[in-house]
Amino acid sequence: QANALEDISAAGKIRVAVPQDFPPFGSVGADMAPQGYDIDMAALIADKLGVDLELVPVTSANRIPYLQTKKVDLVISSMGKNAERDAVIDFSEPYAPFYNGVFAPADVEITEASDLSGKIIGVTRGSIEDLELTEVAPQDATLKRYEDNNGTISAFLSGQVEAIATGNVVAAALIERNPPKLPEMKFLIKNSPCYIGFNENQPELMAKLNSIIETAKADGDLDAISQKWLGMPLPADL
Amino acid sequence: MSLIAIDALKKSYGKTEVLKGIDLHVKQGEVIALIGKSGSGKSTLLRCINGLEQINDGAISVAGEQLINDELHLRALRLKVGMIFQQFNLFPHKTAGQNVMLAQQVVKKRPKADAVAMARKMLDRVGLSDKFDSYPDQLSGGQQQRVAIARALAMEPMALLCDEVTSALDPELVAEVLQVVRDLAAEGMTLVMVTHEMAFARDVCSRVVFMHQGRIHESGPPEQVFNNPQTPELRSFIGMTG
Amino acid sequence: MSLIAIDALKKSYGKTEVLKGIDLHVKQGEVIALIGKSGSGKSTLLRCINGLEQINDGAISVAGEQLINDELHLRALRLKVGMIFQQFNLFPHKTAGQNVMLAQQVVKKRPKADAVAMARKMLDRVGLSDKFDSYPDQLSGGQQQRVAIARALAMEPMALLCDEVTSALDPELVAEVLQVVRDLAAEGMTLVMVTHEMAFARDVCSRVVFMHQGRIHESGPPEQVFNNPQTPELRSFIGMTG
Amino acid sequence: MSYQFNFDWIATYWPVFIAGIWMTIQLIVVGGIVGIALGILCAWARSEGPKWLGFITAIYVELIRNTPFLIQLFFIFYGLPALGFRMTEVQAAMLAMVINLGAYSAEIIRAGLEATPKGQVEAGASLALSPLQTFRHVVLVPALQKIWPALCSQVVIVMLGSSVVSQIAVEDLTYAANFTQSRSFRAFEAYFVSTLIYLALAIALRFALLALGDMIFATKRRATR
Amino acid sequence: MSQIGFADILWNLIMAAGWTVVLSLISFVGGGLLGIVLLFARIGKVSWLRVVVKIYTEVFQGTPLLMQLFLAFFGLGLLGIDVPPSLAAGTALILWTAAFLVEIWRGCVSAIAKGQWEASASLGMTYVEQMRHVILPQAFKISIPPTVGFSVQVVKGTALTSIIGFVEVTKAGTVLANATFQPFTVYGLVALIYFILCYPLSLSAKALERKMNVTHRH
Ligand SMILES: Nc1ncnc2c1ncn2[C@@H]1O[C@H](COP(=O)(O)OP(=O)(O)OP(=O)(O)O)[C@@H](O)[C@H]1O
Ligand SMILES: Nc1ncnc2c1ncn2[C@@H]1O[C@H](COP(=O)(O)OP(=O)(O)OP(=O)(O)O)[C@@H](O)[C@H]1O
Ligand SMILES: [Mg+2]
Ligand SMILES: [Mg+2]
Repeated sequence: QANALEDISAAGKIRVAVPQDFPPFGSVGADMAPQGYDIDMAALIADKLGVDLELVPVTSANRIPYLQTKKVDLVISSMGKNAERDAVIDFSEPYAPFYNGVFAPADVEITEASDLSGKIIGVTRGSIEDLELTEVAPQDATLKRYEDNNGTISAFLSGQVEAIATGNVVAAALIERNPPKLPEMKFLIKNSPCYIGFNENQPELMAKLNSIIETAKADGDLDAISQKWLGMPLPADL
Repeated sequence: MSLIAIDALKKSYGKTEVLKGIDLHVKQGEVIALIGKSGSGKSTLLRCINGLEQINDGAISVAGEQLINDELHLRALRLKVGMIFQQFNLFPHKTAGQNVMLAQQVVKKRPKADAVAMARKMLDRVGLSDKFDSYPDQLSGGQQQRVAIARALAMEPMALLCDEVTSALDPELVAEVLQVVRDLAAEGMTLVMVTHEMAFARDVCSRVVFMHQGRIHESGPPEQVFNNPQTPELRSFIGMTG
Repeated sequence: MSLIAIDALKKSYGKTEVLKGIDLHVKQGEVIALIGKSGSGKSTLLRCINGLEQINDGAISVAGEQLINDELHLRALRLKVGMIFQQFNLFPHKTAGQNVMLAQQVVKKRPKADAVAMARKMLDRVGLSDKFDSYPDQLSGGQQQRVAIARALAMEPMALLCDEVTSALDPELVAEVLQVVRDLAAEGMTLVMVTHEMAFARDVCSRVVFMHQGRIHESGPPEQVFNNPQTPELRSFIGMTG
Repeated sequence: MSYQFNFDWIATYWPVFIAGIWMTIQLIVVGGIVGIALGILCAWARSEGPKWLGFITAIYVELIRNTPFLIQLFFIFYGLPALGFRMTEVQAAMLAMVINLGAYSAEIIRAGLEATPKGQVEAGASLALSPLQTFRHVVLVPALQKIWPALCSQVVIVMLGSSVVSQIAVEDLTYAANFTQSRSFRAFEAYFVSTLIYLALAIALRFALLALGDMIFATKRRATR
Repeated sequence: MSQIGFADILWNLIMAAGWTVVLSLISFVGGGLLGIVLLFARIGKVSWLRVVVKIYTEVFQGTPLLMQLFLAFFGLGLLGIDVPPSLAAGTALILWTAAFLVEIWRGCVSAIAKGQWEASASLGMTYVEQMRHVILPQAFKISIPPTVGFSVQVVKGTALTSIIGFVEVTKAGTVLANATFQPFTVYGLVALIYFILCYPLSLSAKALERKMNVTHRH
């Protein structure tokens, strides 16, 4: 098994899968360049490794295949951790908070999972929300799984679904842009912080990433990123 | 009164005038042969009578009713005069019987049983009672043309227009079709037909009309037209076709 | 020795035997007419001699060499016998001149200047020296067929095979092509031709071969074949085509 | 190559594939039937209908033929609600397929109509059939028969093109592959299997359509009897 | 995420359309070159090669381009090749385009009258010489209208590369629709861009076809 960390150093370049459909973690500006929490995080890692950064936009559905097929070295795309995923890839320490929940306009009455009965909920295929909601949603709730967050959000905005499951900060970013439909948090599905994903059996890489994250937490770098994109300090329990 | 009355009929395609003023009255039971050189306007005249071409000037009336070019009048006209084409124009996706039945059912709204009975009767009349379920491409040219005649007859028209109904046939099949036309004439059907079969015209027709350059150049009973042509054009035409 | 020697030739398409044992020897300078009803196998015989069809049995040799079905032998054979088709088969994307030059350059590797000179000479020979730069679709059928003859001649074959070279032509164009063939015969070219022009065959040929149902039924000099046919089939064939 | 192929996931996810195949079949049956019907209407409008209708049809046909199906789908699903037209994703997918096939089949059918000998129309007219009756009883069937193979190919193309409807969360065969790979992380295997299924569907669909044509246009069979 | 105005949308879409054009050109040129090679195999004398190419065309015409893109994207990666979306998109589109062009061109070759083969054979030309001097030049001419017509399908086919993450005009459209909340405008513009790219191709294919039917001259 090759040493991924050495390969990265040798290449002088790290390829990182980031979202571009998932504000505030990753989205595009007027110039279509990616920006957001995950992008800053990727830049931080590259900086600490002393290599160049190559951003590869991915979707929730295809980011793991990207990693498995070695199209990228790391996935920094607000990815949550679960057992299934842990079986095929490895995770670092968490680098960002993420609370996902069900969101809907004010006039839709939902307070807990059982209220989803008979409703149509949009979710991004392959995301943690998808996996979790599939577990907790009642039998007669309809989950519409979209290819990427663009699809999920567009479906919500165009009224094709009544509610969506996504992260609280994602919803917040959405509200900030003053959309035609205002999502409000109905209930929390899971507290599922974001982890960096990478291929298995790379102890050197894992150690290096974890130490970078530790340092960044300690010296306030991560807090700055959090302030910048989430508008709040990094939670202490992360 | 004439069954078909054509007065000062003119017809142009674009700038070329093809019919330059035709007057022709056909009485009930008359059998008229239109003869003339290729391009003289014979087909065009028939097509005008059937409303397949819009006329530019003059008038056509059938059974006292004026030909007016809207759908309703055209349909009424076409119920009175049937037309048979050189190329048969049977519907290839329908059997002989269905070919004969179609217009009866669709236009005349006859119940199916009646249409079948009529189709059998008409196919019988043209000697094809055993071909009811054959498709056109299973029939010889002569048989196809006889089905086409049966199809027109089933609409019970007052007159039939025939445009060179034997020209597309192999020589050995011409006779069977001419026999059917001969029978129709004998039964008193009003017929206007374009033909190159001079012997047949002489034999069957009550009047022969010779067209030349878009005009009726000469006309009369067959004996007179064939034995005693008045104009050099007709003389040369008759000499030509022998 | 015969230029073309055909012995016990058999040819089938699938299960139907089209040539059922043909023996035919053609000497240098002979002009042979193949006649017979449609489907009797005349075209097939020519196509076998030119190697366009694989034979099933028997042997064909040209100028002493056996016809063997591989590309090298076929090519050698085709350099010895040229073929002219009913449908001319000129190359539509090339001018008359280029049509005549192409095979010379490609097959015989003649330098361009020589090929041009030869093309001019051959087009001149068929009376088309002014059509060097015309494309086939700018030529009449008769002219096209003469270009096809020039094209074959430019390869300097020992014999020419002609399959109904005038059948696709309008009547008024037949004569010009036949005149070219007549000239070739007079100049001593060995010719095997399928033709329906009986008068021409009688006039020009040294031998007439009558084919019937895949066999040579009768053959001999034209006077004998046409004036004194031995078999009822040939008699009926000659009577038929007048 | 270090990658190990693994098809264990089929045991878990085959029901998703069955559901996906069924959805794809439903889509193409509805899209095919309604699409061809629309194609016939448009072909009529362009060759015999009133001028203005022919003109509108021409614009419709060219617009559809010169833009990608995916964009048509997005436009219908995400764009139309902005104008107040809302439909489920399955309805949107079916509508997009109908509109798409309608435009292509209109051109194909029109070619068939134009190849109809003029004499057929005249024979219809001289039997006092109205233009519409002539179209319906005389012209249409032989025209369809002539272009049936081309029409079959187009239906197969639309069926294969329907693989993008999973983009709007229609749970078709491609969705099954996407869903499976997002759970099992066996992307290559999932797509490979669904590609094979599509190939089988395409072959079966073509076969079925051609057989259907032989059945509808029975004359052909009888003629060669 | 600052305000994105109409001008920004339009500008970004036009920039992305550049990729659509580039990708179309790559597919068409690459597919054309591969198509020519495969054409020779398809109409050549080696029967197993003919069968292989026939199967190739059946498979690529009988499966969705989308699936071919996915497989190129994830399959090539498995072979240890580093596959950016552009490479996967190019590969799949070239293979797909070639499959269609081979069949179009084969149809053109077989449309050349049998007499042309026979006439050139009887002049002693070999198979290759016949192809080179007689058959292909004629087939080439009649192949132009359907080939131009097919290029429209190629341009439209590039839209599917958005699904594997290649940022051409469709992908830019989905991102922008999401960022601006104006799907109607954005997808309308995207459709318009495709129309502007494709319609001239459609028109010229039709015009070429008409011209060819009027005169089939050199
Ligand atoms: N649709 C048309 N458009 C333009 N000119 C036409 C059309 N139909 C017929 N013509 C011209 O009208 C003239 C008369 O044609 P018509 O078919 O009536 O002659 P005809 O006497 O029936 O000849 P034929 O014996 O060859 O059938 C011809 O010069 C013909 O070229
Ligand atoms: N490629 C083929 N496949 C099957 N049968 C064929 C083929 N070519 C010719 N035949 C059959 O072989 C027989 C002889 O045909 P051929 O063309 O040699 O006749 P022909 O004497 O030249 O007739 P014609 O005067 O009509 O040209 C015919 O019955 C024909 O149907
Ligand atoms: Mg006429
Ligand atoms: Mg022959």
